[in-house]
Amino acid sequence: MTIPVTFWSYFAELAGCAETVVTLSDGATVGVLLQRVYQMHPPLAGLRRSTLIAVGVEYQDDGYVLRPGDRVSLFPPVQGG
Amino acid sequence: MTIPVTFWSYFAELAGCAETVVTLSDGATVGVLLQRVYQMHPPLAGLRRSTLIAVGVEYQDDGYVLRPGDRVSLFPPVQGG
Amino acid sequence: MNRFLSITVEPIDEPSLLASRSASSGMGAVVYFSGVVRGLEGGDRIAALDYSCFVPMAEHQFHQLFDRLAARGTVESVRLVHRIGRVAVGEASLWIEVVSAHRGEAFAACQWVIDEMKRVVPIWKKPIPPSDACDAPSPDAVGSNPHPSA
Amino acid sequence: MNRFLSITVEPIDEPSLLASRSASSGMGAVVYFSGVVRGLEGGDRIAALDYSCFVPMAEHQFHQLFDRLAARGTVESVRLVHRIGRVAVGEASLWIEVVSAHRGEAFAACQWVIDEMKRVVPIWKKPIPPSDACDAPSPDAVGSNPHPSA
Repeated sequence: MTIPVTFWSYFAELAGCAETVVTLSDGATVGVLLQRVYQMHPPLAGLRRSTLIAVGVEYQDDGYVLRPGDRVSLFPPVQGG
Repeated sequence: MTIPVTFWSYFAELAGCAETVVTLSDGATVGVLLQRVYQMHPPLAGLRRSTLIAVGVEYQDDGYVLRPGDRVSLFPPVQGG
Repeated sequence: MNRFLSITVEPIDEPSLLASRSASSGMGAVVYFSGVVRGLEGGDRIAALDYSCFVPMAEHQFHQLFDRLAARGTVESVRLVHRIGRVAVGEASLWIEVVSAHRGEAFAACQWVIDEMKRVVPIWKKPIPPSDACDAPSPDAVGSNPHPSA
Repeated sequence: MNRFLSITVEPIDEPSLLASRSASSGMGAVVYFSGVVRGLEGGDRIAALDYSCFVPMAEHQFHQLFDRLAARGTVESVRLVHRIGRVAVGEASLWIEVVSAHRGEAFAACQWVIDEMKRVVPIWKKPIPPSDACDAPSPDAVGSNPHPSA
Protein backbone atom coordinates (compact mmCIF):
# COMPACT_ATOMS: atom_id res chain seq x y z
CA MET A 1 0.00 0.00 0.00
CA THR A 2 1.08 3.59 -0.51
CA ILE A 3 0.69 5.98 2.40
CA PRO A 4 0.91 9.74 1.91
CA VAL A 5 2.91 11.49 4.63
CA THR A 6 2.54 15.23 5.30
CA PHE A 7 5.11 17.32 7.15
CA TRP A 8 3.88 20.35 9.08
CA SER A 9 5.57 23.49 10.32
CA TYR A 10 9.38 23.38 10.17
CA PHE A 11 9.30 19.65 9.53
CA ALA A 12 8.47 20.56 5.92
CA GLU A 13 11.62 22.68 5.70
CA LEU A 14 13.75 19.94 7.27
CA ALA A 15 12.28 17.32 4.96
CA GLY A 16 12.66 19.58 1.96
CA CYS A 17 9.05 18.94 0.96
CA ALA A 18 5.58 19.20 2.46
CA GLU A 19 4.45 15.73 1.41
CA THR A 20 5.93 12.42 0.39
CA VAL A 21 4.55 8.97 -0.33
CA VAL A 22 5.83 5.79 1.30
CA THR A 23 5.20 2.31 -0.11
CA LEU A 24 4.78 -0.32 2.60
CA SER A 25 3.71 -3.93 2.82
CA ASP A 26 0.26 -4.63 4.26
CA GLY A 27 0.15 -4.65 8.06
CA ALA A 28 3.03 -2.22 8.43
CA THR A 29 2.95 -0.05 11.55
CA VAL A 30 3.59 3.65 11.97
CA GLY A 31 6.96 2.63 13.44
CA VAL A 32 7.93 0.94 10.17
CA LEU A 33 6.75 3.99 8.22
CA LEU A 34 8.86 6.27 10.43
CA GLN A 35 12.00 4.20 9.72
CA ARG A 36 11.38 4.66 6.00
CA VAL A 37 10.70 8.38 6.38
CA TYR A 38 13.93 8.85 8.36
CA GLN A 39 15.92 7.03 5.65
CA MET A 40 14.43 9.38 3.05
CA HIS A 41 14.71 12.55 5.20
CA PRO A 42 17.56 12.12 7.71
CA PRO A 43 17.23 15.61 9.30
CA LEU A 44 13.91 14.52 10.80
CA ALA A 45 15.39 11.49 12.57
CA GLY A 46 17.05 13.62 15.25
CA LEU A 47 13.66 15.04 16.26
CA ARG A 48 11.98 11.68 16.69
CA ARG A 49 11.45 12.06 20.44
CA SER A 50 9.46 15.26 20.05
CA THR A 51 7.65 14.25 16.86
CA LEU A 52 3.86 14.06 17.00
CA ILE A 53 2.13 11.57 14.72
CA ALA A 54 -1.40 11.69 13.41
CA VAL A 55 -3.28 9.29 11.16
CA GLY A 56 -6.09 11.27 9.59
CA VAL A 57 -7.12 13.69 12.34
CA GLU A 58 -6.31 11.50 15.35
CA TYR A 59 -3.06 11.12 17.24
CA GLN A 60 -1.49 7.66 16.99
CA ASP A 61 1.74 6.07 18.14
CA ASP A 62 4.36 3.78 16.60
CA GLY A 63 2.29 0.66 17.12
CA TYR A 64 -0.67 1.76 15.01
CA VAL A 65 -1.23 -0.66 12.11
CA LEU A 66 -1.65 1.28 8.88
CA ARG A 67 -4.45 0.54 6.42
CA PRO A 68 -4.81 1.46 2.76
CA GLY A 69 -6.29 4.97 2.57
CA ASP A 70 -4.59 6.19 5.75
CA ARG A 71 -2.86 9.55 5.62
CA VAL A 72 -0.05 10.23 8.08
CA SER A 73 1.01 13.62 9.42
CA LEU A 74 4.27 14.30 11.23
CA PHE A 75 4.86 17.51 13.11
CA PRO A 76 6.72 19.20 15.96
CA PRO A 77 5.11 20.14 19.29
CA VAL A 78 2.09 22.36 18.74
CA GLN A 79 2.12 26.06 19.64
CA GLY A 80 -1.40 27.44 19.43
CA GLY A 81 -2.50 30.51 21.31
CA MET B 1 -16.50 62.84 72.50
CA THR B 2 -19.42 61.98 70.22
CA ILE B 3 -18.87 59.34 67.59
CA PRO B 4 -21.30 58.88 64.69
CA VAL B 5 -22.06 55.25 63.91
CA THR B 6 -23.47 54.19 60.53
CA PHE B 7 -25.25 50.88 59.93
CA TRP B 8 -25.05 49.37 56.46
CA SER B 9 -27.18 46.83 54.60
CA TYR B 10 -29.67 44.95 56.82
CA PHE B 11 -27.95 46.24 59.94
CA ALA B 12 -29.86 49.50 59.33
CA GLU B 13 -33.16 47.58 59.35
CA LEU B 14 -32.20 45.69 62.51
CA ALA B 15 -31.09 48.90 64.23
CA GLY B 16 -34.17 50.74 63.05
CA CYS B 17 -32.04 53.60 61.75
CA ALA B 18 -29.12 54.17 59.40
CA GLU B 19 -27.08 56.30 61.79
CA THR B 20 -26.81 56.98 65.49
CA VAL B 21 -24.45 58.96 67.68
CA VAL B 22 -22.67 57.56 70.73
CA THR B 23 -21.15 59.73 73.45
CA LEU B 24 -17.99 58.23 74.95
CA SER B 25 -15.23 59.31 77.29
CA ASP B 26 -11.86 60.06 75.74
CA GLY B 27 -9.72 57.00 75.11
CA ALA B 28 -12.69 54.69 74.63
CA THR B 29 -12.13 51.76 72.30
CA VAL B 30 -14.30 50.34 69.54
CA GLY B 31 -15.14 47.55 71.99
CA VAL B 32 -16.64 50.06 74.42
CA LEU B 33 -18.55 51.69 71.60
CA LEU B 34 -19.96 48.32 70.55
CA GLN B 35 -21.26 47.64 74.06
CA ARG B 36 -23.12 50.95 73.95
CA VAL B 37 -24.47 50.28 70.46
CA TYR B 38 -25.73 46.86 71.54
CA GLN B 39 -27.52 48.39 74.55
CA MET B 40 -29.23 50.87 72.23
CA HIS B 41 -29.94 48.35 69.44
CA PRO B 42 -30.20 44.84 70.94
CA PRO B 43 -31.01 43.03 67.66
CA LEU B 44 -27.46 43.75 66.47
CA ALA B 45 -25.84 42.08 69.47
CA GLY B 46 -26.60 38.59 68.22
CA LEU B 47 -24.63 39.27 65.03
CA ARG B 48 -21.50 40.45 66.79
CA ARG B 49 -19.34 37.55 65.58
CA SER B 50 -20.00 38.31 61.92
CA THR B 51 -20.00 42.11 62.26
CA LEU B 52 -17.40 44.04 60.32
CA ILE B 53 -16.16 47.32 61.79
CA ALA B 54 -14.65 50.25 59.94
CA VAL B 55 -13.37 53.56 61.27
CA GLY B 56 -13.46 55.96 58.35
CA VAL B 57 -12.63 53.78 55.34
CA GLU B 58 -10.33 51.29 57.10
CA TYR B 59 -11.20 48.07 58.89
CA GLN B 60 -10.49 48.12 62.63
CA ASP B 61 -11.07 45.76 65.53
CA ASP B 62 -12.38 46.06 69.09
CA GLY B 63 -9.07 47.35 70.44
CA TYR B 64 -8.90 50.46 68.25
CA VAL B 65 -8.81 53.62 70.40
CA LEU B 66 -11.32 56.14 69.11
CA ARG B 67 -10.45 59.78 68.57
CA PRO B 68 -12.70 62.80 68.20
CA GLY B 69 -13.75 63.08 64.57
CA ASP B 70 -13.74 59.31 63.96
CA ARG B 71 -16.77 57.87 62.19
CA VAL B 72 -17.61 54.22 62.74
CA SER B 73 -19.40 51.88 60.35
CA LEU B 74 -20.90 48.54 61.30
CA PHE B 75 -22.00 46.07 58.67
CA PRO B 76 -22.57 42.40 57.85
CA PRO B 77 -20.23 40.31 55.65
CA VAL B 78 -19.79 41.92 52.25
CA GLN B 79 -21.30 40.45 49.08
CA GLY B 80 -19.89 42.24 46.06
CA GLY B 81 -19.80 40.66 42.64
CA MET C 1 0.13 49.89 36.62
CA ASN C 2 -2.81 51.39 34.76
CA ARG C 3 -5.99 51.27 36.83
CA PHE C 4 -9.59 52.25 36.28
CA LEU C 5 -12.37 51.92 38.83
CA SER C 6 -16.01 52.77 38.47
CA ILE C 7 -18.77 52.13 41.01
CA THR C 8 -21.86 53.20 39.16
CA VAL C 9 -25.63 52.91 38.89
CA GLU C 10 -25.35 52.90 35.09
CA PRO C 11 -25.49 49.64 33.13
CA ILE C 12 -22.03 48.23 32.38
CA ASP C 13 -21.16 49.13 28.79
CA GLU C 14 -18.87 46.31 27.68
CA PRO C 15 -18.44 47.49 24.08
CA SER C 16 -17.30 50.90 25.26
CA LEU C 17 -14.94 49.33 27.83
CA LEU C 18 -13.56 47.11 25.09
CA ALA C 19 -12.99 50.08 22.80
CA SER C 20 -11.01 51.91 25.47
CA ARG C 21 -8.64 49.05 26.21
CA SER C 22 -4.95 49.80 25.97
CA ALA C 23 -2.04 47.43 26.17
CA SER C 24 1.62 47.86 25.38
CA SER C 25 3.45 45.59 22.94
CA GLY C 26 4.82 43.44 25.75
CA MET C 27 1.38 42.31 26.83
CA GLY C 28 0.19 38.90 25.68
CA ALA C 29 -2.86 38.18 27.78
CA VAL C 30 -6.15 39.89 28.47
CA VAL C 31 -8.56 38.18 30.88
CA TYR C 32 -12.04 39.56 31.43
CA PHE C 33 -14.69 38.48 33.85
CA SER C 34 -18.29 39.50 33.68
CA GLY C 35 -20.52 38.64 36.63
CA VAL C 36 -24.18 38.41 35.71
CA VAL C 37 -27.22 38.37 38.02
CA ARG C 38 -28.75 34.88 38.01
CA GLY C 39 -32.48 34.16 38.04
CA LEU C 40 -32.20 32.13 41.23
CA GLU C 41 -30.76 33.38 44.51
CA GLY C 42 -30.59 30.88 47.36
CA GLY C 43 -33.11 28.69 45.55
CA ASP C 44 -35.70 31.47 45.09
CA ARG C 45 -36.63 33.00 41.77
CA ILE C 46 -35.74 36.69 41.72
CA ALA C 47 -36.22 39.61 39.34
CA ALA C 48 -33.16 41.58 40.32
CA LEU C 49 -30.53 42.20 42.95
CA ASP C 50 -30.38 45.52 44.70
CA TYR C 51 -26.74 46.35 45.43
CA SER C 52 -25.95 48.85 48.17
CA CYS C 53 -22.47 50.21 48.73
CA PHE C 54 -20.50 52.28 51.22
CA VAL C 55 -18.90 54.07 48.29
CA PRO C 56 -15.90 55.95 49.78
CA MET C 57 -14.77 52.86 51.67
CA ALA C 58 -15.40 50.60 48.67
CA GLU C 59 -13.24 52.85 46.49
CA HIS C 60 -10.51 52.94 49.13
CA GLN C 61 -10.57 49.16 49.57
CA PHE C 62 -10.50 48.55 45.80
CA HIS C 63 -7.51 50.86 45.47
CA GLN C 64 -5.73 49.04 48.27
CA LEU C 65 -6.26 45.80 46.33
CA PHE C 66 -4.94 47.46 43.18
CA ASP C 67 -1.89 48.69 45.14
CA ARG C 68 -1.15 45.12 46.17
CA LEU C 69 -1.58 43.98 42.57
CA ALA C 70 0.75 46.72 41.34
CA ALA C 71 3.35 45.61 43.89
CA ARG C 72 3.53 42.21 42.22
CA GLY C 73 4.83 43.93 39.10
CA THR C 74 3.25 41.50 36.64
CA VAL C 75 0.02 43.27 35.77
CA GLU C 76 0.06 46.21 33.33
CA SER C 77 -3.57 47.19 33.68
CA VAL C 78 -6.60 46.44 35.79
CA ARG C 79 -10.02 47.91 35.09
CA LEU C 80 -13.04 47.21 37.25
CA VAL C 81 -16.65 48.33 37.09
CA HIS C 82 -19.14 47.40 39.80
CA ARG C 83 -22.72 48.34 39.22
CA ILE C 84 -24.86 49.27 42.24
CA GLY C 85 -28.55 49.91 42.71
CA ARG C 86 -31.01 47.58 41.07
CA VAL C 87 -29.52 45.12 38.56
CA ALA C 88 -31.97 42.90 36.69
CA VAL C 89 -31.48 39.19 36.09
CA GLY C 90 -29.29 38.71 33.03
CA GLU C 91 -27.49 42.02 33.48
CA ALA C 92 -23.88 42.35 34.57
CA SER C 93 -23.15 43.61 38.08
CA LEU C 94 -19.36 43.28 37.77
CA TRP C 95 -16.81 43.58 34.99
CA ILE C 96 -13.07 43.13 35.44
CA GLU C 97 -10.27 43.18 32.91
CA VAL C 98 -6.65 42.34 33.63
CA VAL C 99 -3.85 42.84 31.11
CA SER C 100 -0.58 41.05 31.67
CA ALA C 101 2.38 39.66 29.74
CA HIS C 102 1.39 36.06 30.34
CA ARG C 103 -1.94 34.36 30.78
CA GLY C 104 -1.14 32.61 34.06
CA GLU C 105 -0.62 35.95 35.79
CA ALA C 106 -3.71 37.48 34.18
CA PHE C 107 -6.01 34.62 35.22
CA ALA C 108 -4.56 34.55 38.73
CA ALA C 109 -4.82 38.32 39.20
CA CYS C 110 -8.39 38.49 37.93
CA GLN C 111 -9.51 35.73 40.29
CA TRP C 112 -7.54 37.24 43.17
CA VAL C 113 -9.26 40.61 42.75
CA ILE C 114 -12.69 38.94 42.83
CA ASP C 115 -11.83 36.82 45.87
CA GLU C 116 -10.46 39.81 47.79
CA MET C 117 -13.37 42.02 46.75
CA LYS C 118 -15.75 39.47 48.25
CA ARG C 119 -13.78 39.65 51.48
CA VAL C 120 -13.22 43.38 52.00
CA VAL C 121 -15.18 45.68 49.68
CA PRO C 122 -18.35 46.98 51.39
CA ILE C 123 -21.02 46.08 48.86
CA TRP C 124 -24.17 44.14 49.73
CA LYS C 125 -26.97 42.66 47.69
CA LYS C 126 -30.64 42.22 48.43
CA PRO C 127 -32.80 39.90 46.32
CA ILE C 128 -35.84 41.52 44.71
CA PRO C 129 -38.64 38.98 44.19
CA PRO C 130 -40.48 38.99 40.83
CA SER C 131 -43.61 40.66 42.25
CA ASP C 132 -41.60 43.62 43.49
CA ALA C 133 -39.88 44.15 40.20
CA CYS C 134 -40.08 47.60 38.68
CA ASP C 135 -37.77 49.69 36.57
CA ALA C 136 -37.19 52.42 39.14
CA PRO C 137 -34.10 52.16 41.31
CA SER C 138 -34.92 51.38 44.91
CA PRO C 139 -34.75 54.47 47.13
CA ASP C 140 -32.36 53.03 49.67
CA ALA C 141 -29.91 51.44 47.28
CA VAL C 142 -27.28 54.08 46.97
CA GLY C 143 -26.01 56.88 49.06
CA SER C 144 -29.06 57.35 51.27
CA ASN C 145 -27.06 56.24 54.25
CA PRO C 146 -25.14 59.20 55.59
CA HIS C 147 -21.57 58.13 55.13
CA PRO C 148 -18.17 59.66 55.90
CA SER C 149 -17.30 62.30 53.36
CA ALA C 150 -13.81 60.69 53.16
CA MET D 1 -23.55 22.98 25.53
CA ASN D 2 -23.47 25.79 23.00
CA ARG D 3 -20.22 25.82 21.01
CA PHE D 4 -18.73 28.02 18.36
CA LEU D 5 -15.37 27.46 16.70
CA SER D 6 -13.66 29.56 14.09
CA ILE D 7 -10.15 29.08 12.70
CA THR D 8 -9.76 32.06 10.46
CA VAL D 9 -7.32 34.37 8.68
CA GLU D 10 -9.56 37.34 9.47
CA PRO D 11 -8.80 39.64 12.41
CA ILE D 12 -10.68 38.66 15.56
CA ASP D 13 -13.67 40.96 15.88
CA GLU D 14 -14.28 41.19 19.63
CA PRO D 15 -17.15 43.70 19.48
CA SER D 16 -19.04 41.46 17.11
CA LEU D 17 -18.34 38.39 19.24
CA LEU D 18 -19.55 40.31 22.28
CA ALA D 19 -22.74 41.32 20.54
CA SER D 20 -23.54 37.72 19.65
CA ARG D 21 -23.14 36.37 23.17
CA SER D 22 -26.04 34.45 24.60
CA ALA D 23 -26.53 33.19 28.13
CA SER D 24 -29.57 31.78 29.90
CA SER D 25 -30.83 33.26 33.16
CA GLY D 26 -29.05 30.62 35.21
CA MET D 27 -25.63 31.80 34.09
CA GLY D 28 -23.68 34.02 36.43
CA ALA D 29 -20.17 34.06 35.02
CA VAL D 30 -18.59 34.93 31.70
CA VAL D 31 -14.82 34.57 31.41
CA TYR D 32 -13.01 35.71 28.28
CA PHE D 33 -9.41 35.35 27.32
CA SER D 34 -7.73 37.23 24.55
CA GLY D 35 -4.22 36.17 23.56
CA VAL D 36 -2.24 38.94 21.92
CA VAL D 37 1.01 38.69 19.94
CA ARG D 38 3.85 40.18 21.99
CA GLY D 39 6.66 42.31 20.57
CA LEU D 40 9.32 39.92 21.85
CA GLU D 41 9.52 36.23 21.06
CA GLY D 42 12.29 34.29 22.75
CA GLY D 43 14.11 37.56 23.48
CA ASP D 44 14.04 38.79 19.87
CA ARG D 45 12.00 41.71 18.64
CA ILE D 46 9.43 40.58 16.11
CA ALA D 47 6.87 42.26 13.86
CA ALA D 48 4.39 39.41 13.71
CA LEU D 49 3.80 35.72 14.20
CA ASP D 50 2.89 33.57 11.27
CA TYR D 51 0.51 30.85 12.42
CA SER D 52 0.16 27.69 10.35
CA CYS D 53 -2.50 25.10 11.02
CA PHE D 54 -3.51 21.60 9.98
CA VAL D 55 -7.09 22.80 9.84
CA PRO D 56 -9.22 19.62 9.69
CA MET D 57 -7.27 18.04 12.53
CA ALA D 58 -7.33 21.28 14.55
CA GLU D 59 -11.10 21.47 14.21
CA HIS D 60 -11.45 17.82 15.18
CA GLN D 61 -9.18 18.21 18.21
CA PHE D 62 -10.96 21.39 19.36
CA HIS D 63 -14.30 19.62 19.13
CA GLN D 64 -12.94 16.70 21.14
CA LEU D 65 -11.94 19.19 23.83
CA PHE D 66 -15.41 20.75 23.69
CA ASP D 67 -16.94 17.27 24.01
CA ARG D 68 -14.95 16.71 27.18
CA LEU D 69 -16.04 20.10 28.49
CA ALA D 70 -19.68 19.33 27.71
CA ALA D 71 -19.38 16.05 29.61
CA ARG D 72 -18.59 17.99 32.79
CA GLY D 73 -22.05 19.53 32.56
CA THR D 74 -21.06 22.85 34.14
CA VAL D 75 -20.42 24.98 31.06
CA GLU D 76 -23.33 26.41 29.08
CA SER D 77 -21.34 27.89 26.23
CA VAL D 78 -17.83 27.91 24.84
CA ARG D 79 -16.79 30.06 21.90
CA LEU D 80 -13.29 30.03 20.48
CA VAL D 81 -11.65 31.90 17.62
CA HIS D 82 -8.06 31.18 16.58
CA ARG D 83 -6.57 33.41 13.98
CA ILE D 84 -4.03 31.90 11.57
CA GLY D 85 -1.74 33.40 8.97
CA ARG D 86 0.21 36.51 9.81
CA VAL D 87 -0.82 38.21 13.06
CA ALA D 88 0.93 41.50 13.85
CA VAL D 89 2.27 42.44 17.28
CA GLY D 90 -0.58 43.84 19.38
CA GLU D 91 -3.25 41.88 17.53
CA ALA D 92 -5.15 38.97 19.05
CA SER D 93 -4.39 35.46 17.83
CA LEU D 94 -6.82 33.74 20.19
CA TRP D 95 -10.15 34.60 21.79
CA ILE D 96 -12.08 32.31 24.12
CA GLU D 97 -15.29 32.88 26.01
CA VAL D 98 -16.78 30.50 28.56
CA VAL D 99 -20.22 30.97 30.10
CA SER D 100 -21.06 29.09 33.26
CA ALA D 101 -23.30 29.36 36.32
CA HIS D 102 -20.38 30.07 38.66
CA ARG D 103 -17.08 31.83 38.19
CA GLY D 104 -14.89 29.02 39.49
CA GLU D 105 -16.08 26.70 36.74
CA ALA D 106 -15.78 29.40 34.08
CA PHE D 107 -12.19 30.31 35.00
CA ALA D 108 -11.18 26.66 35.27
CA ALA D 109 -12.78 25.70 31.96
CA CYS D 110 -11.26 28.62 30.09
CA GLN D 111 -7.77 27.82 31.35
CA TRP D 112 -8.27 24.10 30.71
CA VAL D 113 -9.19 24.74 27.06
CA ILE D 114 -6.04 26.84 26.56
CA ASP D 115 -3.81 24.29 28.28
CA GLU D 116 -5.24 21.40 26.27
CA MET D 117 -5.10 23.39 23.03
CA LYS D 118 -1.39 23.93 23.58
CA ARG D 119 -0.99 20.18 23.98
CA VAL D 120 -3.05 18.74 21.14
CA VAL D 121 -4.28 21.27 18.56
CA PRO D 122 -1.98 21.32 15.50
CA ILE D 123 -1.18 25.01 15.18
CA TRP D 124 2.36 26.36 14.94
CA LYS D 125 3.85 29.82 14.99
CA LYS D 126 6.85 31.28 13.22
CA PRO D 127 8.32 34.62 14.31
CA ILE D 128 8.54 37.29 11.59
CA PRO D 129 11.41 39.70 12.26
CA PRO D 130 10.76 43.43 11.81
CA SER D 131 12.66 43.66 8.51
CA ASP D 132 10.46 40.99 6.95
CA ALA D 133 7.27 42.69 8.00
CA CYS D 134 4.78 43.43 5.31
CA ASP D 135 1.01 43.53 5.17
CA ALA D 136 0.58 40.62 2.81
CA PRO D 137 -0.09 37.20 4.33
CA SER D 138 2.84 34.89 3.95
CA PRO D 139 2.36 32.39 1.13
CA ASP D 140 2.99 29.29 3.21
CA ALA D 141 0.93 30.19 6.23
CA VAL D 142 -2.31 28.48 5.51
CA GLY D 143 -3.42 25.53 3.51
CA SER D 144 -0.45 25.33 1.18
CA ASN D 145 0.47 22.01 2.74
CA PRO D 146 -1.60 19.35 1.04
CA HIS D 147 -3.57 17.94 3.91
CA PRO D 148 -6.04 15.11 4.31
CA SER D 149 -9.50 16.11 3.20
CA ALA D 150 -10.64 14.67 6.54
